[in-house]
Amino acid sequence: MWQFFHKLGSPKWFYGIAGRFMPWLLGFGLLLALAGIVWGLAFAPRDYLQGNSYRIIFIHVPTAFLAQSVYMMMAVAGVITLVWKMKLADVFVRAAAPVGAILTVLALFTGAVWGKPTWGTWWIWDARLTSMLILLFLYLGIIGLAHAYSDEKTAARAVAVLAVVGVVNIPIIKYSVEWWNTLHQPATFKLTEKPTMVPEMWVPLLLAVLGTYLLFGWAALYRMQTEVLRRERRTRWVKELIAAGGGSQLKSRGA
Amino acid sequence: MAFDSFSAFVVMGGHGPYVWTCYGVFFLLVALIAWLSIRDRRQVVRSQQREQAMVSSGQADTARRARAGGGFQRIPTTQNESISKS
Amino acid sequence: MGQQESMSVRVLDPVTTSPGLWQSMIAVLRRDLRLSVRQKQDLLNPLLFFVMVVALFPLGVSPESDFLREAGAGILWVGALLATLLSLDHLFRFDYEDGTLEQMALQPQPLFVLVLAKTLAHWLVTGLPLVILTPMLGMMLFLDGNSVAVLCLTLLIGTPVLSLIGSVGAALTVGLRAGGVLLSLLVIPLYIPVLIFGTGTVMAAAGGSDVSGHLALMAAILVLALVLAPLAAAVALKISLSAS
Amino acid sequence: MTEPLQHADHLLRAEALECERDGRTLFSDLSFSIVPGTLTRVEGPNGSGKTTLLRILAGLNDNWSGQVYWCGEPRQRHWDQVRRNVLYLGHRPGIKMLLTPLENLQALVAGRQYVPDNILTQALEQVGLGPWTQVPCSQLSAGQKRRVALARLLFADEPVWLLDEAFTALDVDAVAAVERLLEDRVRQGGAVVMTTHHEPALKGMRRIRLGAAGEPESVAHAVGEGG
Repeated sequence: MWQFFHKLGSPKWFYGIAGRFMPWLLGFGLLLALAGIVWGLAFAPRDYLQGNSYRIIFIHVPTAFLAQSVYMMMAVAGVITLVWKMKLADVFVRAAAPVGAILTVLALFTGAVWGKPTWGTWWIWDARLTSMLILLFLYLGIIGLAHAYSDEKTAARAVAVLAVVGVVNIPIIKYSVEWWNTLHQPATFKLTEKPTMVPEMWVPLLLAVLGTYLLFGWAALYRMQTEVLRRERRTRWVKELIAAGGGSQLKSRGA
Repeated sequence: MAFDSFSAFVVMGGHGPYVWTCYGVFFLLVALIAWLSIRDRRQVVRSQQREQAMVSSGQADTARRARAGGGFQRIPTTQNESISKS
Repeated sequence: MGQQESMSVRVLDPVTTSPGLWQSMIAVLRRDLRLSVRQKQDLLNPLLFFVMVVALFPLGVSPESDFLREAGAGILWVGALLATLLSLDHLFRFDYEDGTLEQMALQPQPLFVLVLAKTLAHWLVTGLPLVILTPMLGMMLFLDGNSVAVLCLTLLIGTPVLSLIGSVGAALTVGLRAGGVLLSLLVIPLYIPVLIFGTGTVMAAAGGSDVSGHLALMAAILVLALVLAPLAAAVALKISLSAS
Repeated sequence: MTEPLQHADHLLRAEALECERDGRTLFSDLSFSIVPGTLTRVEGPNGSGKTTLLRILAGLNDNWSGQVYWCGEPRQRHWDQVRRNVLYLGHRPGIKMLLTPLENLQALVAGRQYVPDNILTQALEQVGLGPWTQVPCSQLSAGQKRRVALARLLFADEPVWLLDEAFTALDVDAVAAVERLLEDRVRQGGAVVMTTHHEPALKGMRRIRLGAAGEPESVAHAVGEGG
């Protein structure tokens, strides 16, 4: 176990093992996500209440789920950075933060567009959307802090602290926003909260969710590899890798 | 297929614009993530190749100067001369 | 090497040879309060800012008593939040720049205890005056006596939370030259729950319901912040110091 | 451990220190020990990591690898003891412009050591600030501010002193006086590690030499058991 942990800390080992996983993540991710989306768009039955606009669910829910999970993962990586000083953990945070922010924007955007046919307005201060908006703020704070420090190690540890503080706050934020919502609005029709969802609807949704998680895994590993190359640029193995492969091999390993 | 025809699929009972905008933006931003990631990788690799090329062609001039500690010699400029004249 | 028999230097036991937690906290508190008193402008700026922000709402939105009564609690809370935010950047910056922070980090006491003392000093010179000003501004926004009382109570519990959470943000950005704006960006999302519970409590009180539960909830948040924020801020300060 | 220190006791020992900043190695494989009754000067050109090394020894800088021992045991097990026993004076020594020299000393010492006010006043008089004890430090010259910071050395009881550019802005007489103070301290068994711009006139000084940074072969070595 300890040896495994120690090995995980070695960037070179990580670079190799990530390269082996990535094609699988990319392949299965694309397969599942596209299957879920095509199934959801074209074959899943129409919702009797919302009509076809509900088909946005097949991207809204995966992006919203993933955006929240990525933040959690970043906080876990933050704890690992602070406690064990494992380099790869902060490499992950750096690699994942922009992706998480973009996913949050996507969840917000799809939620807003979905709101138009459902509520007749682009934006509604619904608990879910408001929480997503705050999550976006948290992401932007992390990205801002990460870029403010010129020194990578400092940036990594500062971001780790912020991610952990943020994750402690997330349940409080969620609870407070929900409470605020009931205070200001009578319970309205909520997105994605459906008592009965037929299998023809939730199976493609599940596929889409799984697919996007796998795709995120690919993106995270690829970006982590880049970050590792940048940080370890002075080591012999990176120099040899770049001299030998000339970059083309590096690229093909990812895409 | 939940739709009778392709045009019904596109229109989606009037909700077409909303659904297709969402999917469009989704694929756009996913492509953006991929493009950013690949661009970053290229930049890192290229800058590294450039550095290696520089090192191998023996341009470690700045390093040598740093090693010497600097002599603090004045650098002649035309501006200085014109100031001294006026 | 010279061989002296009379080497009088000894390794010191931190417990018996240095002052305890209380004394060191009081020393930090005293120094910070003394500095605030000597730098009166810094003391006044957040208060003036608070009054001005609050005055903008009647001017910018509507002076109608109905609107102001409805929005008053929110306006005062947002004003207090912004005023606190304004003063946060100075919380550790001067100490960082003149080396005091290094000396604090090297004291035998755990750093989070000293951070707690500093945060308390910050609250005493910004948060508490804001609470004291609130009744007057509340009257100007046509809040009734009961609402003003509840509002003051929520601010009394809430402003220390603002200082505590803010101390984490200030600690994270102290090493950055232009940390002020980033600090707001980091801290505002974390302020949202306090703001929601603070204004919500006042609204509940205005609606005639019992607010003891709400206040207990806010007190719980305060306790949580008291326990966790100084720890996080101390870790963040060590990171910032490590980079300088 | 309350017996008087022996020359053989290692107060601080660094093993295989390596520090990297902004992608370049400041020093690597640096090992040395700080024993009682010695004065060590950290030497090297600008940017070679002198200040960084002192900050690592003080425990302010975390961006390094290797091991530091305190009295023979890994330092991280005895943090409170290390903090109490190591005095660090950086080039920014924590002097507040709005406080008087006396208040500054009070605040700096409050958490470390029990020192009555009359000793503090005496120390300020000793460093030539007698007439200025009640004047805000903003009205003092740079050299006088430095004297406020150095007044701590007149009563500090820490066995290890880390002094970063302690002589900056001091006049010639003051420099000589501080050098005498350090020599006395060393004779009593104190250990002093410092960086200075000028070559101090101190007998038996040890040296830790850091190479110029930016060189790929930059290696630091601890030189000689001076004396």
